[in-house]
Amino acid sequence: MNLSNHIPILIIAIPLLAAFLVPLIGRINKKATGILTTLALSVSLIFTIALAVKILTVGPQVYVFGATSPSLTLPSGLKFPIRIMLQIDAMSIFMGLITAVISFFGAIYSLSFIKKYDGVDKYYSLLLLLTVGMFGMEFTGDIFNFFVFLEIASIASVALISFRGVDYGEPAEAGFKYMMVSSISALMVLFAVGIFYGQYDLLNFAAIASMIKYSQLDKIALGLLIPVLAMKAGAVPMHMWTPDAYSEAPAPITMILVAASQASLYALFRIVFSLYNISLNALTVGWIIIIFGLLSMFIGVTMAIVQKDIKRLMAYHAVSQTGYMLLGVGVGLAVLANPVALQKYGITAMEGGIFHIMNHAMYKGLLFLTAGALFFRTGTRDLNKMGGLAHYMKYTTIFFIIGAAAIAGLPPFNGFASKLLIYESVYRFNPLLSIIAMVVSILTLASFVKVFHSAFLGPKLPQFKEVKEVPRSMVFAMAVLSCIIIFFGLFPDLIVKNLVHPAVMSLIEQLQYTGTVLGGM
Amino acid sequence: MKEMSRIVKTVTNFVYGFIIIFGFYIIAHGHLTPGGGFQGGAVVGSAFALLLVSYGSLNSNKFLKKDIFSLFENFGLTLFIVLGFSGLGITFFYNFLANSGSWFGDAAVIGINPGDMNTGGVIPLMNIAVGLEVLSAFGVILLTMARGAEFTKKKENS
Amino acid sequence: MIGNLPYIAVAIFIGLGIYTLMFKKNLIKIAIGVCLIENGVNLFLITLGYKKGAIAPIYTQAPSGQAMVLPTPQALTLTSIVIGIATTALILSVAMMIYKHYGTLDTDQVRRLRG
Amino acid sequence: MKKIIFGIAFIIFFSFLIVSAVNMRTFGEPTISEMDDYFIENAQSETGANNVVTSIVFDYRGFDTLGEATVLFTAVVGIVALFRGGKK
Repeated sequence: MNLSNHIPILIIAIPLLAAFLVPLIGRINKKATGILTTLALSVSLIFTIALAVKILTVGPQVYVFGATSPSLTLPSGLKFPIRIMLQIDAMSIFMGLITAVISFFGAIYSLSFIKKYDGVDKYYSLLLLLTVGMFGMEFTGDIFNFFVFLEIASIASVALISFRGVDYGEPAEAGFKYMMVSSISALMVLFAVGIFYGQYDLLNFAAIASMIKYSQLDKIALGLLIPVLAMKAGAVPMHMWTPDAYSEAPAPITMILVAASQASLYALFRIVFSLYNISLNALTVGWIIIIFGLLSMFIGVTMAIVQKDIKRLMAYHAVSQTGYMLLGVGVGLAVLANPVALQKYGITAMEGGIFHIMNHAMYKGLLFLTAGALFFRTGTRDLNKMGGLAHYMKYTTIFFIIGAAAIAGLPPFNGFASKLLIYESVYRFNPLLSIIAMVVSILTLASFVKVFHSAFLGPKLPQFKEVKEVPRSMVFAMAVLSCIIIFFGLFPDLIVKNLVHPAVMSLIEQLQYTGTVLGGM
Repeated sequence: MKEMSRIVKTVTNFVYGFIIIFGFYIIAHGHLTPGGGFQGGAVVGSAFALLLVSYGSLNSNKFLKKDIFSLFENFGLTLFIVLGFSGLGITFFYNFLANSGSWFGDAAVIGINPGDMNTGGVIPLMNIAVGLEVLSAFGVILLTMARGAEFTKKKENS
Repeated sequence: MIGNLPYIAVAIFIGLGIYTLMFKKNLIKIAIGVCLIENGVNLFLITLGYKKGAIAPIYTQAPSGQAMVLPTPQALTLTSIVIGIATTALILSVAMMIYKHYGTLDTDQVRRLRG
Repeated sequence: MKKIIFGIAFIIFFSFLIVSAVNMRTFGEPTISEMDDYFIENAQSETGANNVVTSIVFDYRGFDTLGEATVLFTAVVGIVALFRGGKK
């Protein structure tokens, strides 16, 4: 019973077991729940890193549930899989790493952030379930299983968004909006699962990818899936829920929600690249995704400049940064058909887009944590009421500067690395898009300078006299995120070469994806 | 919710025992007859709803305790995931009891057969675990929302 | 056309659900709309698995010599129904919380989050 | 203005549903059913349960059921977390 080939399921099962035990342990003593949560998430973080090393060296892993051996995808004498399986290739473990890092530091941050509220064990149980939902969405190779884990992540995040709703009204309203968005998107995903099952009598991603004929029904399924998953990821025409949900949720939960909406972005890329790939006319679908990206970029940043509430401002920036990812990968998809253009700039565009997912998760998480630190000490999110906090909260100010510089794409930080990749490759595809991207980046910098001025600079205000630095666990979480940002910023090609490039190649080559399952390797 | 008239309460006293037994029958025979953990749990949940409605949410707290339900729920789910883990020697959800002669281990007669309780391997155990979890989940949801409705009604009168 | 009449019923179910979601103002009506879509999609899954003149796939005292219906959609619909219960319970609880704080269920008045 | 946009979106969406309803294979005659035939023949021998649907729910696709019991558990914890105050 060597543990090494059971790692994929242990990453999901251990936080799930911890989620069930936390309410039980909460009855005995409250302190142990936080420790158990951080322990479970640290175990899954270590396992995710071990699995990432194994996948980047050996190749995609498959884990079949209930079969006589973990890699037996095709039972004897059959040419299609019947059991559920986790299919983890370079792209899914890339997203798994983001989820593991973000949820681990979210748990550490909330060790001291959540002391003010009651119902602490329910909070930790929901946090673990949200992480399990995201891991399940990224690792599964079965469409219906993806729907179930999408639902777990949605319900856990609705409960967490309206967690503060016992004594305020706004979180309940934000939770209701998010619940509407996630129920509609989950049900339309289920409708698409019905369409695929009705035609091919299969539920496995790779098996359907090998059988797909892009008939009239498959076009409808694609036409349903793209807007619905873009809605979950916060792209513009349907982004109404993002500012409310991100500003009303507690700060560490907002950070994990950003990673959760990126998981549905990953699902969008997985469906477009691994399920349909060559069979769809890549140019039109690519241009649809590019238009989603452009709208998100522009409207996100223009709405952000006028905001007064610090977390709503950052939420609109999250919408505009999602636009960058959609733009990068949309360009890569648009040129998927002709291999010459793909080699020239398509792959670098996708590398920029996907690397931007990791960078965005890191610096947006850091920014939300600094906003949480301000709220934790001053009790308000309104920029007009804040002022002169740099005098009291030294570390938070430094972390805010790092985060703001990274999101604006200033050179030594990681935002610059991925945005540069996007600029130069999108420029060769269509110069106008690249110019819009640069303008949006400048507007982002402008709005963050405004935030820095109104929140941190200025004279010492009388009502913030007793404000002091945030507790150690919050500072530790923010410090580690800043180190990651700086490390990615200084050595971007190290990350791109052996983490992002295999992820992009595993998305583009559909045969490698279907081969791991149907080839019976 | 106010409690109902005396007639309804006497009928409920008489009927709710049979509903619960029927629910446990569906849970236990999940692998032979149509039904299983979820459907049986729902039937037993309907018995709790009947008790809650007929006795009103205030004095039904005397015999429908919320923390016992949440204790059962955690226990049911931990049993379910431990059954999943126990197959870990081979793979996560491996049915290690099927055709193994031990508990629920007899091999089923292939084709039409009258149905033998001792077959099915891990499935009856999972049925019981999920049935326990669903019935206590219904209990907790009904009681919490009834108490919440009580609170909003008080807000209306004030 | 007559052959897939149930699928037309599914389309009408989901259409009604989307209509209530988009145009109705009361929160409880929106919750009912979500339930409508939920049942429509479940009906769609079940009708995919039907085979003409076939019986339920259970071997206990089954009449011999008859084909059996496709079992997988029934397993998927079981899971989807329980997920429907969970979403409906949560939507109603959040609606109760909104009513507790705003005093009204009309979406036009539940508008504190601006901008 | 909002009503017009919602009206157009609703009509587009409804046409998606009607076209998919018309194009789907006729009701009652499944074109491909290899996976389900495998389940019907081998469920009894592999899992020992007479009820094929239960053997799919708990053995072949047991991970779905674990995920789904977690959904119910999340909803319960969420509802209890939403109504946790209520003392005042």
